[in-house]
Amino acid sequence: MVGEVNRVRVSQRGHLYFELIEKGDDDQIEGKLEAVAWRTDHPRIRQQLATAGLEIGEGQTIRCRAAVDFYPPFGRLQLVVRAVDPVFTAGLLAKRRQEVLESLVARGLLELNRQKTLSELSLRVALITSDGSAAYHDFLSSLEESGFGFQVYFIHASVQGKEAEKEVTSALGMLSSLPVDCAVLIRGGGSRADLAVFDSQGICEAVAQAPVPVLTGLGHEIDQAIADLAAHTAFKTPTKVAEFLVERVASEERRLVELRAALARHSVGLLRQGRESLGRAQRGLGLVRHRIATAAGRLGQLSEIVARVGQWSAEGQGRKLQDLLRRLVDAGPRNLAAAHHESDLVAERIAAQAAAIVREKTAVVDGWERLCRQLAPERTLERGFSVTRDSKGELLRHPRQVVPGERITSHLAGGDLVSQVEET
Amino acid sequence: MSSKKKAVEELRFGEAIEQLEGILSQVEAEEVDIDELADQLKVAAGLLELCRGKIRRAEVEVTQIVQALEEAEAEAEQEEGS
Amino acid sequence: MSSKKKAVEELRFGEAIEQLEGILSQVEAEEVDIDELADQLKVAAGLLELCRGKIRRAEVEVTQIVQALEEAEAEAEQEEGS
Amino acid sequence: MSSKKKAVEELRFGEAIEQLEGILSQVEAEEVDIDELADQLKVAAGLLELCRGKIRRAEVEVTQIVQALEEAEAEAEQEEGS
Amino acid sequence: MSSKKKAVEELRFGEAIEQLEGILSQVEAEEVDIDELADQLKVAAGLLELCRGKIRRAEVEVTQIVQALEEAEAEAEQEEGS
Amino acid sequence: MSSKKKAVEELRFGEAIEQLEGILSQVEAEEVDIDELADQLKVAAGLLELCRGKIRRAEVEVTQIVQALEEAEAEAEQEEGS
Amino acid sequence: MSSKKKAVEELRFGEAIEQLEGILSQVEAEEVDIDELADQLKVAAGLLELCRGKIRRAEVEVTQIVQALEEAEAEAEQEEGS
Repeated sequence: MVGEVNRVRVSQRGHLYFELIEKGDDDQIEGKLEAVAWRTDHPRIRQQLATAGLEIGEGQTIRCRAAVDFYPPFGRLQLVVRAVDPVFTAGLLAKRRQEVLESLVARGLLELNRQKTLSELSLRVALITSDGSAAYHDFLSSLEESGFGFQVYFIHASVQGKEAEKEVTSALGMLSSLPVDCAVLIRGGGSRADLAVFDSQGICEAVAQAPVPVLTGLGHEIDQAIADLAAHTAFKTPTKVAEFLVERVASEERRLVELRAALARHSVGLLRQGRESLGRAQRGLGLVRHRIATAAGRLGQLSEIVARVGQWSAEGQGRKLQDLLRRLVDAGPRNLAAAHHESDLVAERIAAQAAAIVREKTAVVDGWERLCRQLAPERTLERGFSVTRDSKGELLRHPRQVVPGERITSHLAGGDLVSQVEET
Repeated sequence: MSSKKKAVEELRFGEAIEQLEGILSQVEAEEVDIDELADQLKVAAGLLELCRGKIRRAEVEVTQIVQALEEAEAEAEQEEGS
Repeated sequence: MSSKKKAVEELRFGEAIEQLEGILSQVEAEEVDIDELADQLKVAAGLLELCRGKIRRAEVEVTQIVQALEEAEAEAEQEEGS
Repeated sequence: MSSKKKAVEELRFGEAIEQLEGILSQVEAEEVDIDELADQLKVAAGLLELCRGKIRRAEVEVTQIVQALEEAEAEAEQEEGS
Repeated sequence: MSSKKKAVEELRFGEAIEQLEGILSQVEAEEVDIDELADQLKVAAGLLELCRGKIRRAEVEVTQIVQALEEAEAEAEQEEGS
Repeated sequence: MSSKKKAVEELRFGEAIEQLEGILSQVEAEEVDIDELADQLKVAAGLLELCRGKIRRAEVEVTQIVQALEEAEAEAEQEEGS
Repeated sequence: MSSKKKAVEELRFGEAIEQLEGILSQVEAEEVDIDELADQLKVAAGLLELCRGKIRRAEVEVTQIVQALEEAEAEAEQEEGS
């Protein structure tokens, strides 16, 4: 037999009573059969399902082995379930889960809520869970411990059982009218079968389309429900959600502390820097004194130079003058001496030459005189020559000049000698 | 910082933090003149106070909205039951 | 230095420091004649006094604000601890 | 030296020093006639006196200002320290 | 030597020295006629006397100026030292 | 020798020496007849006398000038030394 | 020999010597008759006498002038030396 489980109840004696129904397209029940798992079978069936993480829950479709039993006191027919096939149900559930997931992905809903910005300071929280549940208490006490000013808008919703899907969906639908920063969907834990609710199309769509970020804490360790995937952030437990929110605020508070400290530090730093600038400026102004001292020093140097240079210049010119004077004193007399020398020399040479001329001319005249003396006829006569003249006194050069008997006179050195010509 | 300044009381926490960080970065970058330092710090102090107030205004305050839901449920059951 | 000089009293701290440093660098570079040295020094002294006053005032205010902030924080921590 | 000579009293310290050095370099290079030596030295002496006066005045003024500055600083430090 | 002779008294030191050297070089080269030697020497002596006088006057003046300078300096140092 | 003879008394020393040397060269070249020798010698003697006179006069003057110069120098040195 | 004979007394020393040379060269060439020889020699003797007289006079004068010159020189030297 295959059918959907409905109206599950456990009797005081431990029998499990439920209806096995078949629904039409519009969720209308078309067939219904009472079913029971006797006390003797119930724990085993439960355990078998539990191995697959399942349990007989409302809305669950199961395949079971059963006997039809007629119960005469009520006059009704009932199925006596001996065993339930866990594989069938698990597969069915997995198939449904897959369908929902694909539909969400196809419509782009899976990322929709994650894209919402979770305010840095999420103090206004919409809490969706079962009133008075452990989850409710754990969450609120965690927030309270923090001491932060959380404001929680609580919306009750069954998180298991047949009303769960409807109530949670409805609660999520109320978010748009609330002034909250985020919504928290939590569950205190429970069977894995109960978790299937959070795979339902209705809840998942509502989570995805919620106007604020939805944080989930569905109380399971291993699997994630599709609602977790569609949520902004998924946590394992309600306490974790609370801790997350508290930590966010705490981190903002720390940030504030840091900001304050940084502001104080840098302000003080700015002031210190300003002071340092001033100190530097002040010290720098001490330079002015140095400048003046330098200028005074330079002036002193210049003053010394003025003194030295003036005197030195006058002395230099004086020395130059002295030099000129010396040269003048030397040159004047030297000129005179030269003139003296020149005139003396001329005088001497003229005198000497004149004397020489006199001497030379005397010699010339002496020579001539000697020559004249040598040429004088007397000298010839002295050597034995004589000059003979005729009676008339004519100089005899030829014997024919005279006739014999003529008286001739010979002029000798010692005197005249008169002779008679005998023949010619 | 938003170009159009809001009154400090109107600021959201995030905006206030943003303004605070703006002031800090100016102070850090030494863009604030000594003359304005105290004024800027005063503004920062106001913003810090605002933020702190926002964080701890009260202890957890729970507003029940379940009633509306239950009423709606009861109605639905009645309808069902009828 | 701004081309249009403001009265010293109107100067902001940063401007005053800038003018001071301008004077200093001129004095250091020996661009200031001995004749003007004293005058420049007077201006510098005025600027120094102005800046000193500004810093003193800013210090008082900043110290107060910082103290108030620290007290507020300490208070908050005490509340938390209680 | 400027082409248009100013009266000695109008000279700035730097200009006076420049003229002094000009005179000295001429005298050192023996470019100054002995006739003008004394006159040039008189001018030089006048310039020296002028500069000395300027330095004296500057020293007095600067000392006063620097002293005032140091006192103000010491005061400020005392205030800070108290 | 200048083409247009000035009276000796009008000569500047440098010009006088120049004339002196001109005479001297002629005398040294024995280019001066004995007739003119004495006259030239007289002129030279006059120039020498002129120059000597100029130097003497310059020396006196320079000494006075230098003395005045040293006194002024000593005074300044004393003031500084006091 | 100048083409136009001056009276001996008008001759300058240099000209006289020149004439003397002319006579000397003639005498040395034995261009002078014994008849004129004495006359030439007389002329030479006159010229020499002229030159000697010039030298004597110059000597007196130069000596005086030199003496005056040396005295002035000694005086100057004494002044300097004193 | 000059074409127009001068009187012996008018002859200059050089001319007299010239005539002498003429006479002697004729005599030496033995172109002169013994009768003329004596005459010519007489002429020569006359010329010789003339020359000697000229020489004597010149000697006397030269000696006097030279003496006078030397005396003048010595005098000058003495003056100089004194």
